[in-house]
Amino acid sequence: MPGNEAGSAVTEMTYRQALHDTLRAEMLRDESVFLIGEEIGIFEGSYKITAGLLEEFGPRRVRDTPISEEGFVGAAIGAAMLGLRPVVELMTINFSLLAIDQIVNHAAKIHAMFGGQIAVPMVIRTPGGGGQQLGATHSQNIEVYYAHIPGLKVVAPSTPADAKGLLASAIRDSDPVLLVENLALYNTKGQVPEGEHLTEIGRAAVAREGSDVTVVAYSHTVGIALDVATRLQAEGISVEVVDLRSLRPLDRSTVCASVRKTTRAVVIEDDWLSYGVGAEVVATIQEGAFYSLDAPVRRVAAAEVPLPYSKSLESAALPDARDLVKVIRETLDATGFAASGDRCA
Amino acid sequence: MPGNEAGSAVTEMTYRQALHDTLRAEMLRDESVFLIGEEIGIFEGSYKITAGLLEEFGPRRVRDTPISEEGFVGAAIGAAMLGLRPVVELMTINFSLLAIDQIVNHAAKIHAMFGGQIAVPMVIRTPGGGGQQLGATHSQNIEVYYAHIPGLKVVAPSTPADAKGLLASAIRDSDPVLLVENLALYNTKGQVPEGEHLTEIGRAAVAREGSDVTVVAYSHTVGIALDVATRLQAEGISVEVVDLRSLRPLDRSTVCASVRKTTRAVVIEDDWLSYGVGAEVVATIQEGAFYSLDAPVRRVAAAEVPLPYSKSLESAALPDARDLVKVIRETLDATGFAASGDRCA
Amino acid sequence: MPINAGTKTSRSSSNRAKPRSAPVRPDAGASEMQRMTVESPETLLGYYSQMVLIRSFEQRAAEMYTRAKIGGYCHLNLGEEATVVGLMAALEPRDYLFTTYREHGYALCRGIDSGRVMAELFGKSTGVSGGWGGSMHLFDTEARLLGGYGIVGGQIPPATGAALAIAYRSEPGPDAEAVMCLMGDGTTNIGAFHESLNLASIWHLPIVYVVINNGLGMGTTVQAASGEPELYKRGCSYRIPGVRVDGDDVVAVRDAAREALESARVDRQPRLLEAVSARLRGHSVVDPARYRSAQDVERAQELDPVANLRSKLLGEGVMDPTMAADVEAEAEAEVARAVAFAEGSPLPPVSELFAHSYATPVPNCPGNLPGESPFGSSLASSIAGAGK
Amino acid sequence: MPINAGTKTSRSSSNRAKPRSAPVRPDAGASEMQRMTVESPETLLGYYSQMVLIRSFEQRAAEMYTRAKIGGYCHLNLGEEATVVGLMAALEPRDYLFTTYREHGYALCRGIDSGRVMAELFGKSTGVSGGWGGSMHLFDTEARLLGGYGIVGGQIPPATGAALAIAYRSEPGPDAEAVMCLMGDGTTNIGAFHESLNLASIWHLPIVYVVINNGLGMGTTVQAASGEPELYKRGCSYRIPGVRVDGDDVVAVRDAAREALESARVDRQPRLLEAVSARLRGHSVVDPARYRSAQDVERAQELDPVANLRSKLLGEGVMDPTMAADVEAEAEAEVARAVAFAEGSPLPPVSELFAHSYATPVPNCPGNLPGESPFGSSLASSIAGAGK
Ligand SMILES: Cc1ncc(C[n+]2csc(CCOP(=O)(O)OP(=O)(O)O)c2C)c(N)n1
Ligand SMILES: Cc1ncc(C[n+]2csc(CCOP(=O)(O)OP(=O)(O)O)c2C)c(N)n1
Ligand SMILES: [Mg+2]
Ligand SMILES: [Mg+2]
Repeated sequence: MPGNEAGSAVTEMTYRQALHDTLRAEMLRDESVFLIGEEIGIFEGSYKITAGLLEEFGPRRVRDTPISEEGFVGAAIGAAMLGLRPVVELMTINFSLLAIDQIVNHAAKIHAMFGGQIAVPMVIRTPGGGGQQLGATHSQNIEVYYAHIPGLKVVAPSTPADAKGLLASAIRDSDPVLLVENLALYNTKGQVPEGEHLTEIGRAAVAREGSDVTVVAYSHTVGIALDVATRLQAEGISVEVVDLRSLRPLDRSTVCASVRKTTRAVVIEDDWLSYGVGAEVVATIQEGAFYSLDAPVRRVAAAEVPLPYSKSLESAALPDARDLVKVIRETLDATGFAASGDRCA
Repeated sequence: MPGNEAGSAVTEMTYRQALHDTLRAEMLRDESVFLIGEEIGIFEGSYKITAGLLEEFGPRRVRDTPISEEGFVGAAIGAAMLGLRPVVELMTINFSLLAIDQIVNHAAKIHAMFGGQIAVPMVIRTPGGGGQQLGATHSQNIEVYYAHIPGLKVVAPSTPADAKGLLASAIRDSDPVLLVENLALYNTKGQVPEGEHLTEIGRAAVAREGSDVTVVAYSHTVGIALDVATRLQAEGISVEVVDLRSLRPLDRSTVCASVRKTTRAVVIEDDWLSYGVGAEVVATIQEGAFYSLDAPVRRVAAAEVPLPYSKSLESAALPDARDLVKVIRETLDATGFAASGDRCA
Repeated sequence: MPINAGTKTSRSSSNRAKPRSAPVRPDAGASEMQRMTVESPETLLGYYSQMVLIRSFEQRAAEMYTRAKIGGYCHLNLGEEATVVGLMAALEPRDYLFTTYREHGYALCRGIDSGRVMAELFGKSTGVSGGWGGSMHLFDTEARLLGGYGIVGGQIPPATGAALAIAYRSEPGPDAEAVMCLMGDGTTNIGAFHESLNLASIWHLPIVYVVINNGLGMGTTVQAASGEPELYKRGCSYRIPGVRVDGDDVVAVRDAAREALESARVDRQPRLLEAVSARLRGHSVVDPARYRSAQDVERAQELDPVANLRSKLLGEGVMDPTMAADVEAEAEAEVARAVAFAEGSPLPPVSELFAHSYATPVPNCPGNLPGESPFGSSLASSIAGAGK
Repeated sequence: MPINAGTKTSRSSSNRAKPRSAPVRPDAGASEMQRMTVESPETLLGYYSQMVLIRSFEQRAAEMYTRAKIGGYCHLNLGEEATVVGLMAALEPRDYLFTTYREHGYALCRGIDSGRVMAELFGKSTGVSGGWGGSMHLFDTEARLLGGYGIVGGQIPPATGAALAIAYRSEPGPDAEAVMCLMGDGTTNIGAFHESLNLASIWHLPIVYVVINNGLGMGTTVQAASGEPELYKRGCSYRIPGVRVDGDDVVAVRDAAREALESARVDRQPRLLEAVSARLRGHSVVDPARYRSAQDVERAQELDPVANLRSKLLGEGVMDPTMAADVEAEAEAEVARAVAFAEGSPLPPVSELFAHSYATPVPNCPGNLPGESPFGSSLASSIAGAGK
């Protein structure tokens, strides 16, 4: 099981609780760790990840900010340059666009651009995700923007255990790390190792073994993939699920090793299809497992529209288990090497 | 030939001149077209695209702005909502990150999010490109950020003729269009049709026909691809070059039709490899031409580092003709369907 | 521009650090009574009715949210009714309004049918934005309500650009168009505020920026968030004159807004107007607002503009108890009709998913449902290129 | 905080629209002479020597750029030497400096060897940033020069965060550390300026924001770009006190900067300091600045701080012509050595391309050269995970 070290005691808790407890533990461990963001203190966090921490650690360690994403993300960069370890909360990943110049042109560049003289040990935690009827500007999954940038590390835990392990690793890492959370995951539960638990950044996990087809997923879509795998098991279809966990660096080996075994793959993500995370995964598979592939790698992703508010349209636009099942079936049905099979008009 | 309509008179001119003349012609044609951006008036444009236009049209039509990318890009959105047709110049695409919330969360969303009640007819012109020793923050090619967003259109002309045709189409289009220019292209020359010349947004062009391998490129890398095609012709290797021209919508059919013919493909871009434009092109080809492919589709792209200033490192980091030749040869050498050929460790 | 006298070689600006305190409202007192009496009873009753309608609408919206008829976020104007009505009384039909996600009341006062507003909250196709926007994104071209916006500060640059378009196309004067751009107190701390006010200043744009100071941005007080908590002064960095008005005084708000709009129209002098009011509930329907002190909540309740105007109008004989009951009953009835309309309206059909993809259709964007290939889709192919 | 008396129900801020005019410098005159005479001759000579060194360095940099030894963009401090030296005289070694792409002079005054600065401009591995940064990105941990930055305004939030780190870790007092954050006049119009000054104000950070007002941002005048062109007043929106100083008066600049730093250190009161000077040349080496009037250029030349200080020191007998010649010769010699050092230094080897990818190595980032597969590269595999 990913993120569960053999022999260590585990506790069941929510993804939210795992994040909260890890923040607290890291703050206790290291005085240079502090939290900064909008409404994380008095309001206890928009999604209550930081509940109780202001009371315990005081305003020096838990710093509420005005609505100034560029300002406070940039301030975290400067604080990190002087050796502190800020953990920024961006209320949702949508608002990261207000701070993206600081993230991409500063946090990601400072180490290399100045010849390796200084490190920027900071973490940005932020949830993405649609399906909550928050409308077009509040439902995006734009982690691909950050995954594209050399100098950043981007992780996206799908389980409470990885939430703990990746957050702890991110805080101890000396590079800027974006930790992508997901609104739909906060209340999900899982077994979390007690005590010290670090998940290495840069390694995917085989979340479930299987032999007929590989489903590559990350964050919220891992749960969909696992559900579908269980469902299809009953029909005798064996699905292997790869949880990317880290988008940058991307663990190409684990992905390709799985596909070389299963010979077929489907990628599922919550983001739009074109130029999404899935595109890189497909490009990776086709290069790294080309000669093993028995069918084109298909992508299951959101419809390419600004996400509508109305439930009827929103549901239609977002990928779900049904879509994944359909595409897995189509992938398994794809046979032969007939050029006529090409879908291109 | 792309962008050259049969029978019409042509003139040789630079890419810069084509942009300049088109801006001028569109301003003469339509009173609602105006220019807005930093240093486009008195300074005549950082790259002199707008030279002389302030003098001719006055400050109402050629509006210099303070250094406030978010402010003036957003102002262009509002002006477009009231029916004007602003053409924004962003000095370089790097600075678009300061305005990306306005572009992605506003320009791209307003039409759909408000139920189709209003259009946002605006153009953002901006050059990308490395290789000028401008360092890590001034050398990026991040058009993939915009290509990812439903609601936007993204075009990237590689020739003076397409610079004219796509800019004119963009200005007359009622959606927000990002027109990506390139520092290295401004002085390149080509035949440009005189008079009215519109290049349809959303269509790729076969810039050169060939039969052995397809090279997919756009903007600056089209020139590299064409050079390489000429060079390899001498060795009897026939290279087809597809110029994407439009990144959103992406003309998947033209790309796949070419690859189904040649059975092999290489994608070249100036941007970083992971999660770049090339990833989507590869994903597209492997889905749309899977059964025709005789070798994995390879990508030639920039090394994944913040681009160093020093010439020695900068040159090493950026893709060039030599890299493309090498990868084309490797692609042509790839034979058989042996699983052992998979590169995955 | 005179420079303050400074030291030998330096000149200092006068803004020395001073302690920050809670927003002080301009003293109304006697003058308010005076103003009230010069207004016709019809006018006052009209304002009151609108305020009551907003109150009813918002209370019912909260209820519908709890009953899961409304999804996503839902921010109410409870406590801000006098500000809403006062501002909208000053705004002419020819003017344009850009506002925030807390905008139900504004939509109603711009004359949009309450049924269409409620239907939007319900995500129905009869909603003002066709169900695409929801509570945060009301829009109506005819009413020149150019959007509620959910990104804090995101509306300010486009609003400024709308004013630029007006200046581009028309001459200043008393009949000119103008733009009103609303924002909350917390929003004055974001970069877009700064950049936009500067542009409006140097370009002489016909726009009035209105800060609705309800004392809080979510759980953060103005004093905690803003280096200059006297927000109407924040035009200082652009030479934009600022005025603070009691946001619970509907006539004062209207007059201050009219004066500011006049300046924008006639002199192309942008203005900053701060209306001080109080939020009666949490930031959004789901926020229990536990971070607020009992005292703070009590104070907000005391300032309740609807209750206070009611007493005043009764006290002054502008309204008698029967009329008051009628106003309330009528508002209740209208909101009930709005809910019924929303309930009875259809959800947008899935076939509409790609209907608003582009205003100008182009090739190669067929649109794909999640389980479909980008190379073509059954749904998409039937509507490809349909645009709008 | 007192509120201005206003109309009946409203209160107005005092910043009415006023005409904008070119920046007026604080009147120096007699007081400057006075200050000059209380300074020791050594001090004045020291400042002058530094100014001459910057002048020589920049002129040679321009020449080297023309000879294609330097690439990319190259922005010079010509005309700003008194500001550079004055500010750096006030900044203590324990303080941190964040600045812009126009920063060669600051690096020299922070005590960084001129050879290492020139080598960086040449893109050599002996450069201050190892050749990775170039002219716009000088950095030296030891000198606490925490970067030249090329994105306009990009340095302001990190500088503010550095001040936050100081406040996080240490108590205020005369020996405390502080941050100085430099920016140009045009930069005060960007959102990051607003957000950062607000944070510094509410968090009481030890930082001095310095606006180098050279009258132009590229081709745009301060008057054209800024709603409030008296830039030192732009702290008003955050209650940050502002001061304007004659940027051509090295001692005045130093004193004003010291005073501001003192306030930041001891009172944790952030400050805004505006130094008014003039750009002698184009925006960067390649800009012929045709947009400038002859009169404007002439005025800049008249204000040339190096020439003027030279005359003054000669006139007052602080320096005689031989000494002046020595100073110039020494600067020339130093810059010649710097050029020779840069010329003689090696370019960074291609093997270094992935050396600074991450400070903490992680698996699966081998690094690929453009013609190599992401699955592994000869170069990368030899240095994978080497980190720093
Ligand atoms: C850029 C951005 N940051 C954060 C948020 C989350 N958010 C929504 S409303 C709000 C508070 C706004 O406060 P204020 O401006 O006072 O308006 P009010 O809600 O009081 O009307 C915040 C922080 C957002 N929507 N956009
Ligand atoms: C965000 C951003 N926008 C635009 C530019 C291009 N640019 C570089 S310097 C400059 C002018 C800056 O003027 P000012 O702040 O007065 O500084 P100065 O160059 O006069 O020292 C501009 C517009 C940039 N580097 N970054
Ligand atoms: Mg508020
Ligand atoms: Mg300047």
